[in-house]
Amino acid sequence: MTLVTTVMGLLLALASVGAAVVAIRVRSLPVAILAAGLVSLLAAVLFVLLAAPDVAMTEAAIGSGLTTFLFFFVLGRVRGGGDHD
Amino acid sequence: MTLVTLAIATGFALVLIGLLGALTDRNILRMIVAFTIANTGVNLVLIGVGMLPGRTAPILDEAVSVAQAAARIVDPVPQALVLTAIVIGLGVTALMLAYALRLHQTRHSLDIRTFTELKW
Amino acid sequence: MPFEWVQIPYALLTLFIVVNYGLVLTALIQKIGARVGRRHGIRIYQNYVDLLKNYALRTHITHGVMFYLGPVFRLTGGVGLLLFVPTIFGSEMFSNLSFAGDLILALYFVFFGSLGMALGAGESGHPYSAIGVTRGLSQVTAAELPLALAVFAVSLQYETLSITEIVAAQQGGVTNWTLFTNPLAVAAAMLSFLGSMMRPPFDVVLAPQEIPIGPPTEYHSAYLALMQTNRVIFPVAKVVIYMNLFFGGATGWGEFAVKVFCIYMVSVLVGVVFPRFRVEQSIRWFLVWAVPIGVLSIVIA
Amino acid sequence: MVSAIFILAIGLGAAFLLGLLRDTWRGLAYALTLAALAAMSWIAGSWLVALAGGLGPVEIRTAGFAPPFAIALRMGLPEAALSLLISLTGLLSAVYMRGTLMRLGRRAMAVLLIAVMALVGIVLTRDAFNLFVFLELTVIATGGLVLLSADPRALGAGFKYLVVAQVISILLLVGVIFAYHATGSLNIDDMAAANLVTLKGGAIAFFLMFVAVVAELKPFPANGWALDIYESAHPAFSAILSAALSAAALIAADKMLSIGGPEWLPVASSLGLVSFLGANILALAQDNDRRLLGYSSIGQVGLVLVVLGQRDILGASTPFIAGGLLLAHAVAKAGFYWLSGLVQGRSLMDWTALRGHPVLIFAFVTFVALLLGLPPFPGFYAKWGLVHALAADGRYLVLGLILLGSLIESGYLMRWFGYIIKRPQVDLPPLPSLSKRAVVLTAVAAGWALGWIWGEISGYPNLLLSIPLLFALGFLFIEWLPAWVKNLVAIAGLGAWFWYTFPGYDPLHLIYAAIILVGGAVILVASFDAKGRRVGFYPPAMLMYAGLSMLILAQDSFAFFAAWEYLTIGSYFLILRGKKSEPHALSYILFSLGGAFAILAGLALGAQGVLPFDVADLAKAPARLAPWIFALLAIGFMTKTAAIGLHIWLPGAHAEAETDVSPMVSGILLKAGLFGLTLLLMIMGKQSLYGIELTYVMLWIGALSALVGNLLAAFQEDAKRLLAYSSIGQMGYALFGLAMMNHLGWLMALMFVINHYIYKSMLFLSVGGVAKRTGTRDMYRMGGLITLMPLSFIAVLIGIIAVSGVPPLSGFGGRWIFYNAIMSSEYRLPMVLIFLSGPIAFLYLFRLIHTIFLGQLKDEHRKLKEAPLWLILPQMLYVAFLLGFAVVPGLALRHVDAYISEFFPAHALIWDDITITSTFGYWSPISIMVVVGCIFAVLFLWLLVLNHRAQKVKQFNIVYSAERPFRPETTHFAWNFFAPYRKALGFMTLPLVTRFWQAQTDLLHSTAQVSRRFYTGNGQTYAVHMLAFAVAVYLIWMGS
Amino acid sequence: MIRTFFVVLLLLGLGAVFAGLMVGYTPDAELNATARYYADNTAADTGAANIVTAIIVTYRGLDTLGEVTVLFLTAAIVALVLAAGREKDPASRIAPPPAGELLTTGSRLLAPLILLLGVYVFANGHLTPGGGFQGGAILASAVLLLLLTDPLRHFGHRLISVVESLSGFIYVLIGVAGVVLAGGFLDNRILPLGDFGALLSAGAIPVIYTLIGLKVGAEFASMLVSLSETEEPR
Repeated sequence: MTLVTTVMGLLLALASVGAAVVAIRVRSLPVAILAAGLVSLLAAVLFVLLAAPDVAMTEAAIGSGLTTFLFFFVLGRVRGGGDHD
Repeated sequence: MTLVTLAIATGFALVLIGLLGALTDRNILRMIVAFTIANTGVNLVLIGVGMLPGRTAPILDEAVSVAQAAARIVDPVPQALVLTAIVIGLGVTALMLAYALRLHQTRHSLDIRTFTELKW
Repeated sequence: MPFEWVQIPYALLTLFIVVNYGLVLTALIQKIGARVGRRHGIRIYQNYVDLLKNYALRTHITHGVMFYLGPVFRLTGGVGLLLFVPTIFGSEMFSNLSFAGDLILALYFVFFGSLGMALGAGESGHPYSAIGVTRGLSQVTAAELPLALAVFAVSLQYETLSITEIVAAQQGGVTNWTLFTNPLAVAAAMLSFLGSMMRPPFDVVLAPQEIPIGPPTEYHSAYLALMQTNRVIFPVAKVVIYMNLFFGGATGWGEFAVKVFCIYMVSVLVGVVFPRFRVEQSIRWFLVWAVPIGVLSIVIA
Repeated sequence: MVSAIFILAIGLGAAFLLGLLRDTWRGLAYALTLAALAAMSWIAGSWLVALAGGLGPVEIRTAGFAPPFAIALRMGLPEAALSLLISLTGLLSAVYMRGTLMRLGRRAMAVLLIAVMALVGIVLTRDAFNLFVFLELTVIATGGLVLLSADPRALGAGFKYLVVAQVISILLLVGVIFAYHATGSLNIDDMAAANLVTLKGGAIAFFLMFVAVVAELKPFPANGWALDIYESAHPAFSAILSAALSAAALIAADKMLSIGGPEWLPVASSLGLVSFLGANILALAQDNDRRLLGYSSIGQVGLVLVVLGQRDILGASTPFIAGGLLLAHAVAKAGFYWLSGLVQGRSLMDWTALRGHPVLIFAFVTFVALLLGLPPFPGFYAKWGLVHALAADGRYLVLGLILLGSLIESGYLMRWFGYIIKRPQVDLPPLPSLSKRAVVLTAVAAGWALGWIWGEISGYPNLLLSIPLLFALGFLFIEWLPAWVKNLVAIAGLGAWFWYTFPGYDPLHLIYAAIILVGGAVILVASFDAKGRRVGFYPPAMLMYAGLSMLILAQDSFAFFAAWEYLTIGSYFLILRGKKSEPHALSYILFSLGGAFAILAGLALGAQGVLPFDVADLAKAPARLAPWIFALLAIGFMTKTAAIGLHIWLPGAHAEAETDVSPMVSGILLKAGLFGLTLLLMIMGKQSLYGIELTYVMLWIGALSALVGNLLAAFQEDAKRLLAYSSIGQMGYALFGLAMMNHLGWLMALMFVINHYIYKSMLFLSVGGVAKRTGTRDMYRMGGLITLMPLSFIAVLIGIIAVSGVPPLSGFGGRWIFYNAIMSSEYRLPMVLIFLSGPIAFLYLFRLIHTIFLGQLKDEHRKLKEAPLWLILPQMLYVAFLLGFAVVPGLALRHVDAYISEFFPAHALIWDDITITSTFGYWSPISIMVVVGCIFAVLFLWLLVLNHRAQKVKQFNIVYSAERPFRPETTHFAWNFFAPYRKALGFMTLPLVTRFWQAQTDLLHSTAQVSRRFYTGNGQTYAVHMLAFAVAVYLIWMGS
Repeated sequence: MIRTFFVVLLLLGLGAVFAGLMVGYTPDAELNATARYYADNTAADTGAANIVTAIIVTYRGLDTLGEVTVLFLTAAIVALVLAAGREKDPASRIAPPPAGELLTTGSRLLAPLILLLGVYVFANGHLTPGGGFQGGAILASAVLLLLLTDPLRHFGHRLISVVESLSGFIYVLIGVAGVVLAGGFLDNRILPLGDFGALLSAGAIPVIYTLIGLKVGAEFASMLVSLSETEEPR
């Protein structure tokens, strides 16, 4: 375990937690969705660091990719009732 | 702090943040978003638990021969589990989204408080 | 105590004596009551006259089967009660038909006549009959309680339910009477006695203003005669029970006459002194005064 | 045998195959679905048969590797049973949902198939993560199947469920991975073998897994989402949810518990108990049928969880008990939900639609009985075993709470049944669908089959195979016959059974047997009066008689208690038949079941786990427990005799019952309680608790019952209520006699048994006949009926003379023995009450005869006829018998007297030819009769001579000149007949006891009303509940 | 806000639980028995180089079958949910403005490439990172692309559903074949294990992963299509 990976991990962790906080705090729903996708993406990178390439691929493809698309699909169809009041 | 504990701690933090969002935000879509964050956190925890510091991915190739495998690779089982969990998480998310869509179609609202006609 | 045929004429003899005694006694008591009230009162033979007159009267009226049978029940109750209790202690002749049952029989048979009468009166359709019956029954339930307790106490005391044996246990001097050996029981019983004699202050049951113009006015002629007969037998029969249980019984007709008269007079004297109670008042009175004494008597016994 | 993996493979394969079909080929798709479900059921069934035949559990490896390296499944007996349950429920629901499935097409069918497959997977798997996968599949499938509902609200419910499921799955996954980390295996058996909870970090990991799986059981109070689904989903899906999903979740919980070890068993028990009680209390407040059933489901599942948590003491019998409860619940609840699909309205009242459909009513009754664990259904065996185990191990709190919960459960179910039978019928007939009805009937058949199976494996004689019960059930099949034919069969049956069992009775039992069987037959004579088919009368009536006749034959406690339950249920249905009897029948059944539970607990305490347990062995109960056993049993029996404090059910129940039912439940049924008390006292004798002699307490209770019963009787305006209260008093006397614990007291009690049967049956029949003719039971609306109904009058006259104890009739004998008994008794004070109550009996008796038959005839009654012949006939039999018994009481009593001498040698009576002599007094019934008769005859003849030409005159040809009071009723002489008495003693008749019980039920109901507010309907809130539940369990667990 | 406060409190509780887990957690120095078995025997048992894949497809094949079923289920339910809310008459829908020519052409060119990539990913799942799920997701993204450019294009519902069902059904059949021909349900040794590291090796794993990939792709696609076909809000 090199220092680099640890520092990278730390940064990634902080970033993902930050993104998560943004996702649940931000007023705009699209931004929230994107932030959640970002959390997923950062997690995928972490997975690589954690020696789990399979998982990383899946998380990237499914967690941050498809899921985000799904959200936007739905978001597009619920415009109006979607956001915070 | 090692990478492992870091991963687990981050995972737990994401779970808690996700749950906080899911349990306090009234907007259905945002609840779902929050749940995906929590799910990601869980996945992170799982992988973190399966991680053995300083080891490599559980793939046998030139770098890792069968004979060395036991000493070189991380625990593959959590990874397999997480793969499954991710897909299942997507399934549930998709389902919830479909529900959200339909709920919105019926009431033109995404406020969870709208859907309390069944109670008591 | 096996049955012999000769007991039937003996019993009839008792009956005859008691009827005559009762006729005189009731007249005498009415007379005393009148005198106390500074009235002249009836003649001492008046009851004989009334009775005979009523037996002689003829009627064609009945209000129905129970109406017809009511007086029969009533008198059966009186006669039966008298005959189920030995009148004179130590006399085979006047132990009557007491072989049929003991004290309990007598106590329960008291109700037989009342029941029949109430039924008869009820069938007359007279609204006041119901009033009288309800009052009477209500009061008697409370009045009976101290008596029952006293009787229980006495039976416990003598460990028998046989009247003859109870009397036997009281022989050999006045101090052996239950009156002295178990004064509480006697006190309770005597309080109860006041209530069951339908005399003031417990005579609202027969409230003169209402009841006499009610059912008894429907009963006339022979019906009334039967009831009058009962009215002289029944109180005496009851007093006989008291006498046997509490006052040493009677060994001869003389003692019998005196004791019955004295006991009867108790209720008369009390009635002269006290104002009349309403029914619920008398019920409470019995419960508050008589019952505790009775309870005490059995607890002590 | 086909590998069990094929259950899963077929389900999945068929689901995938459905996708290949064109969307328009729906019939084919449906056929494929059914075929797949049938095949799955068949495989599960064949395994069940094989395993039941002695085959050991089989491990099924996937991928060809041993666990923990590959996922392993296991097929054992419980797994096979539950797999069969699940796939059959799925199959039947598929049949049931034909219309919906055909409308929605192959996708819906695929979802259904996968749901069933996943549930079976949960049952079979031995792998923790695999369990998670199947659970998630179930969640998602549930999310889909909820949508089969036509109810738009289902959408919201489904979403709430998904939200909660997310929380659950997070907890489960975290738990699984840490458990894996601690043990190095995902295999449940490995985790158990490694003692997960003792490993570092293992305990919390286990906690998370456990709480997640328990959450799938929808534990109270973290279950709001589940109820919304139950309420809004398609009923056939709710059936799956309630039956199959609950079963699967329970077995998952069981697997978890096998990991958790003994430390977690109390946690499971507590959670189960909270669920069981909480859900049942909340169910009380429900008006929506499906929601109520949902609560009931949760309660039942909680109960099974309790059983699983008690496995440390249940040991090898755990599957039998848990399985009995679970299967009974599953079949019943599925049946209920299927049935609810036939009912068009959603309010409980809308179920009145079932009225007029005897088959559906029968189905409902079957399901209720299954749920409540009434014999002969599996729940009965299960509760029996459970209670015994708990009692033997001293877990009284658990025992008490379980019984309390069961009682509450029976409260709302029985109330519901009452609504169905009695409330105004709604105009929404049940759906005519034949296939749906067939599905419901399949559930009914399954319920009875389960009863039979549990009977076979219980180790007891199969309850379902006893002749009296079969005889009673046989009436279900001849319901189409006219009533008189059935009546003949019934009478013949009672007679035949008496003849058949006659040689086996000792004198004491013979008295009861004669009253029950011969007496029952006599009362049935009055039933010839009924016209038409009288559907629904004979099965319960004969069930009651079956119970009664089995009760007196019972040797071991099991048979005794089963018989007790039979007679309780039978009589409940009988009572419910009365016109306005609904609330009274309900309070009857609640008190009766409460009493029955007390009896059950008492027997269980006595048995101390040794089964079968001969009732007579109660005598050997350990001294420490004996008084408690005694008290419990006594309370149970006194509930039946309506001793004061436990009496409030009686007046209504007896008064509102049908004319010929009142004598049955009064004259005969009450004797069951006395029989129990007789046995109890005979076996256990005197017991002291904290220095207080319990028989002494009973003495007071008996005396108070006699007093208050009589007093209340005096104040009734309703003739049948009057008689009913009188019964309370009479039973008080009998109780008093028994509690005196001496020879004569017992003799008196038995004399009361006989007398009360005769005169109360007779009076109820007379009064019933009068009420039938006049159309009212209010005495102030009657009067002067003597001329119109002379025979009824005679019966009542003889009856009241007998009741009051006035010589010469048989009632006096009772009083005489009573006096002699108290002379030899050690206690005096309670006698005071008895003395007071004696004369009060006169009050009500006189009122009865006076206000009905004497006094003024009402205008509207001028043309009444005598009561129907069939009602009069038994009355005349009773008159004859009463007179006979008055003259020769020795015929019955001598033998009993001799028999009692075995137990109480002192103070036996001496039976000379005509005189009966006791230590204290004597009594000659024949002499009394002759003397009184002679005097009466002489006087009567004399009066006849004097007054032989008397003519009947018009009633109002009287001296009294005022107008007779006619209206309003309150001026009628019979209104408030004993007004002064009420003024004096009315304080004693304040309905304190009623108020007490009312306060209890109010408390329960308001608790329910308040706590249901907890379920706000907000899915998010439910998720918070879920989380709070988990945290609470954690904190409690940490604390302990 | 009381509710938020309460939730935070609860989450603190849950956090305590998690903290307890972390306190009790020490990373293993050695693989545990299960993992060790996989490390030592995967190659011999299954012939797969990617141990995760071996576990997913063979050792824990039942999980994966379930997982695939989850997607199948989700797709079916999404279709069901959304079908219920759909207008009966498709003609009444308002046609959205057409996408730009460039985008349309570009996506039509790109789609086959993406599909190819997807196939590569799942066909090599037993050798390299990646597999059926990732590949399936990539396949679905091709569909997504097409949807983006031409939302109302009549998608091959039938094709998607046939692919979805057929692959699933064959998957189950292979599983059953494992019972019949080899050691148990989903045993990959129904086919020869082949040369370690070759594309066509590891028994049935590539076949299964391919099926999974097709199925997952079809299911994602089906979900996306279902979602895209719902109505725009008025």
